[in-house]
Amino acid sequence: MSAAPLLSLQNLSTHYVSQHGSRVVRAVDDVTLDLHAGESLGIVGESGSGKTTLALAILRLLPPAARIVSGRMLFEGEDLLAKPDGDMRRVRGKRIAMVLQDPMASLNPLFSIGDQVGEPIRVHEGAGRASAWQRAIGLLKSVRIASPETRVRQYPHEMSGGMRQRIVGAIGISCGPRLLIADEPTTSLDLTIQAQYLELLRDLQRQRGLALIFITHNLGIVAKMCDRLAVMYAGRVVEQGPVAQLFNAPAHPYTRALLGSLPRMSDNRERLTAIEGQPPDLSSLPPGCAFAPRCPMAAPRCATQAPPAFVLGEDHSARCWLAAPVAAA
Amino acid sequence: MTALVQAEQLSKHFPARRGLFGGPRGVVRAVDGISFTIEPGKTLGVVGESGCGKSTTAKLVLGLETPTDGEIRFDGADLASLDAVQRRHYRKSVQAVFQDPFASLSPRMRVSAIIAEPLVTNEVVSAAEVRDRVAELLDLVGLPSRAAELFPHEFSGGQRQRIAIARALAVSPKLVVLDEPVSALDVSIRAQILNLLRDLQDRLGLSYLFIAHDLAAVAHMSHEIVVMYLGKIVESGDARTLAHNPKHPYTQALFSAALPSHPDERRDEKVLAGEVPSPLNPPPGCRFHPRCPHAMPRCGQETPTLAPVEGRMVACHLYA
Amino acid sequence: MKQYIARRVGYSLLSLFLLSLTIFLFIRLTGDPAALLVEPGASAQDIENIHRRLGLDRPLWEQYWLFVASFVQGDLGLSFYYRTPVLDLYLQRLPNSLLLAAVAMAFSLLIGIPSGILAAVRVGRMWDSAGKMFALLGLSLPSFWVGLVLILVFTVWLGWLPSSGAGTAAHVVMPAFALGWYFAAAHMRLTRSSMLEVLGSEYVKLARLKGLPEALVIGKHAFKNALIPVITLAGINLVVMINVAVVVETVFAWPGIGRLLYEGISFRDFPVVQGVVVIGGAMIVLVNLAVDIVYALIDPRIRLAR
Amino acid sequence: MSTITPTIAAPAPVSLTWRRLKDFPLIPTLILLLIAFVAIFADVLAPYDPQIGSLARRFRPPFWQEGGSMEYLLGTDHVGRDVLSRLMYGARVSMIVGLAAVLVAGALGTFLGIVAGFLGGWVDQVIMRLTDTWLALPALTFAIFLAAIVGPSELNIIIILGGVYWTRYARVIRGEVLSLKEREFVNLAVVAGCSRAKIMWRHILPNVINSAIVLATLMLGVVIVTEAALSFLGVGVPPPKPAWGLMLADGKKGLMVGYWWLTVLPGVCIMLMVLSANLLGDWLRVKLDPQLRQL
Repeated sequence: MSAAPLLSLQNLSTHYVSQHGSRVVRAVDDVTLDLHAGESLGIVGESGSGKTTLALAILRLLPPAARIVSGRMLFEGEDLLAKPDGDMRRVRGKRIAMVLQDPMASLNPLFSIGDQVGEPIRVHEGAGRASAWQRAIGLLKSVRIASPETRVRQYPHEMSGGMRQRIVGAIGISCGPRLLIADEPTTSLDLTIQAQYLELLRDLQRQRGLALIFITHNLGIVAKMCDRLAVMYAGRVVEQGPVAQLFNAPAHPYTRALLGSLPRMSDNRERLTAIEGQPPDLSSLPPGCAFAPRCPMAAPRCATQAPPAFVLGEDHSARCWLAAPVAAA
Repeated sequence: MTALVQAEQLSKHFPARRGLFGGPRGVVRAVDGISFTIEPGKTLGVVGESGCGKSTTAKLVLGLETPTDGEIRFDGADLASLDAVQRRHYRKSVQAVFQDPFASLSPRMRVSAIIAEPLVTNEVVSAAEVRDRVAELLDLVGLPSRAAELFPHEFSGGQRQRIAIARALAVSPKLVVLDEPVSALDVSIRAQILNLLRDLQDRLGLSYLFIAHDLAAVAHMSHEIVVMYLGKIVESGDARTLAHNPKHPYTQALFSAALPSHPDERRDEKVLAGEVPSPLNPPPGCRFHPRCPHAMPRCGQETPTLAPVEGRMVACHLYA
Repeated sequence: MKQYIARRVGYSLLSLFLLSLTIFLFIRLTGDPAALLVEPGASAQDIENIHRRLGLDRPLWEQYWLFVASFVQGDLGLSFYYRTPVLDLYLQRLPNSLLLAAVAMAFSLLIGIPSGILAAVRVGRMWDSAGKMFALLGLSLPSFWVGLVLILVFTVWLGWLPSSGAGTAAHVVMPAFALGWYFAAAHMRLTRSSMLEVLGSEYVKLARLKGLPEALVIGKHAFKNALIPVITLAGINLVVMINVAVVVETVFAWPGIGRLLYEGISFRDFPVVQGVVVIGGAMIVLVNLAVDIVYALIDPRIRLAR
Repeated sequence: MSTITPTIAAPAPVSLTWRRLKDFPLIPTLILLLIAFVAIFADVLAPYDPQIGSLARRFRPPFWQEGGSMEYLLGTDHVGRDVLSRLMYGARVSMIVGLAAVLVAGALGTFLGIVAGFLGGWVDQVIMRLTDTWLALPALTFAIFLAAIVGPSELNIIIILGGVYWTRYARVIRGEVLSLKEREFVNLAVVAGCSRAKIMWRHILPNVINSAIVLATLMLGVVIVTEAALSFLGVGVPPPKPAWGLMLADGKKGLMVGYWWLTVLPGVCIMLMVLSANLLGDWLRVKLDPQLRQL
């Protein structure tokens, strides 16, 4: 890789601290990730793996109980954690945008579509009401909403779910951000509508050179949309690398098990490889590798020593003792 | 071998928006004249998008809704004309597992009471028999017997779904309706439950009516598949045949929209335009024609009927 | 929209019907209504007259019809004590009640809305705890006691304000405070909870993701949504205030409708009691209707529904 | 056959249970218990007969004020009755009326709320229209009206307050039942063959009982204030039985000449009781309300 990455997370940790300070949940633990301009990265994990917290941490919009305790976040070379709140606000929606999962609830019911789509333009670029309105019409057109001139005047309840999700997409791209984070953007959509939306996101990415982060539990979306994949388990990125490499030769047992547990259209009625046990309780993690209790290949040291990220090839690494170079093991 | 469940021209219409003043304003044709059969020991999968009527179909089979038209025959007997004894037999023969493991178990009942409820409601059994049966069922779904004394909130989603399955099996049913049984679960847990369901089917000879929006899961679990669109069946047949070579344009689009399980499977997609119309006002003729890439003039006028095409049934004018 | 309003009007008519039926049945089924409607110490002939006027010898539904028909014509009977029609008395007192309610409402909103918003925005902090305490006190202190303590402090001890009567601005201060106190707490509670709900919504999250300044997020996106239930409640409470002011008006001898009701009780003047209750109930039903319609005008979801 | 033996979450450790109790409103609960104790044993505790006074010793101030004595700790009223004794017996009236009225309202409202919400259709329409209409009547005015019709007595006041306040329960409980009804365990109970009565009893009632308890605690305060207001206006528990509201009304007579204790003391009692009930109710709501708890 030649150019500097667009976004670089270095040893980022985010913890939730309970009211009395007695319980600490390591929602995001020592995450290091790079994302280059125009690239699409999938972050996959189950519920509670910390993937949504990671996204909110990048935007510094964490809930009050959560704190970024260590690490660095560089975006276009600037340290986001060093920015004063006002500067950070000017990053949100302008340079980094985010799409939430629930299109039904993401739009304010009391304001017109045009108002809500044009709002970031007015705030970030100081555009007037009329010109923001015109830009909103253009944006609706670019997310393929028919007759945008009438739609801008309408209210969210007059739109279908698929349309609302595209409007949320239009808000995301309104100020021409460099990075778009999509948090489970299609979970509430029907299959054919999901396909429309994913196609739209891919086209927007190509046209505008957007970098995309897909937060999802669905490996299918990653297989379809992403160049690179990071697998999260219990707050840590256990494996990351190019999508094809991870699908073909997963190094971490969790990644391997996750892929094996997916039913496939072609393998009619074969038995699936299930992952035993339950996802861990984040407030009382084992001292070693968090996956060790469920891992079919766990060795004694896995229970006591947490593995560091071992580099396996260009841009491919895994946090597993099995991936350790012979000398280290 | 006779079919376990046979549905003939089944319809369910709901009145739309009933006000205090003014009667019903039109009807929603949630299910509109569908026919299907479920064979003993086999799985019938139903797929389709929201509003296609798959959940209503499940409720009709469970007797939670009464059909507006058509009939359901269970073990040869029409459900509408069962006497009290037959009705009890039917109640015991058909059980269900629903999507949300957090909502399917009464939060204030112990697991033993939850599992035993179908049993004690339908049969005269002693406390000792109940206890033994609960232990046996817990073992069957892979939970330790001490789970019986706990409350649902002490279990994770996957464990709760196991409890729901144990409860469904308490009265040794012949058919279990599975309405999205794994879609609320974490990815790593889904395979556990799907495997469990498959094992139970092999061991107990159960029939399943499997409803899901996850095509891969349906294809994986089912012997036969029915594809529904706006209350009608557009294609039905052997699961493998259908999944590998769909014929109806909607089935093709649906399977093409399904996410790949591997990046190498990325393929040229047929992305459908538009969205599913309201079932309150379905398009005339073939209900799919406004979104169909192959629509012809007659599609807007004539409703196609299911006809055999290459080893399965398809309702489409393209093959007429 | 038209259909929505038609349905609301229908519900209101139904409510009025049930209301009149309830009151009618309570009076008829708990004893001899003539005994209530006749002055203490009346002759047998007087009771006989009442019986005839109310049609007590006729079937129940005819009696009900007579009962409703006289109300619709504005005939609420004659006050024993004042010897004037109850409706006239009511209308005479109404302006005073409206004045008191309006001042109390203004006071309760001025206190309730800002403190509710502040508590929600600073949830879990000092302001929130102070607000919670204030709300709890507001809901726990009976208004008549607050009134009496106010008199004790500001009239008896300090001698600043008049303890009773109406007429000057000074007269309205203490009754309005005593009456508005409870409602300020209620409005604060509702503002806080509805603001909290809105602040947790996805669209507020999206507004923050857009990079809007916090003032705009709260002032525009959250405020308007959070205020709808508060305004709804305030509209209804204005009428409730007129009707529950009975204790406060009694404490301060404020010549409003509450005082009228108290006089009705004290002088065993049943037509007055009945009249105040009937008009109060009808007023609330109608204000509910008005609030629903205003609500429809604010909210595009209803405004644009066909 | 299934080889999987999932681990079950360990039972909550003791410390967790302790933490749950940590913000328990101890003082409000003690106050309520004290009032209840005084109410039960007023016969033994009260130094004087609350209904007999002597004009010779009227308007004595509390002991710490000039002219007061340890004989009448909290002074005497306008007919020379001992204020402390009257407050003690007044606690009895407030407790009995408050608890009984809340019980009547709670039972009636919970029952109708469950029936309306679960059965739906015309049953729901009828019950909810009635509920809405009764809710439209301001509670105090409605209670005054009823008291004017049936005449005041302790039992009548209980029935009146129960009749006025059941609507609050019906509203809230029905709303909860509507959302419970959509939960899948209700459908599964039908599939299991349970009758509607059994579903209401076994599946719905246990799930709304917490809300009913929370509501009852919060309602206790409202009912006590209303009872006091009725007494204050002279349509409550009839004299000479000592009720706090009545004492306030009597106390008004001495207010303008500065006999403050006759007004302030009964009010403080009402306030302590209502405030305690509200604090306890708020705590219970956070602990028991499933919606809040799920957060």
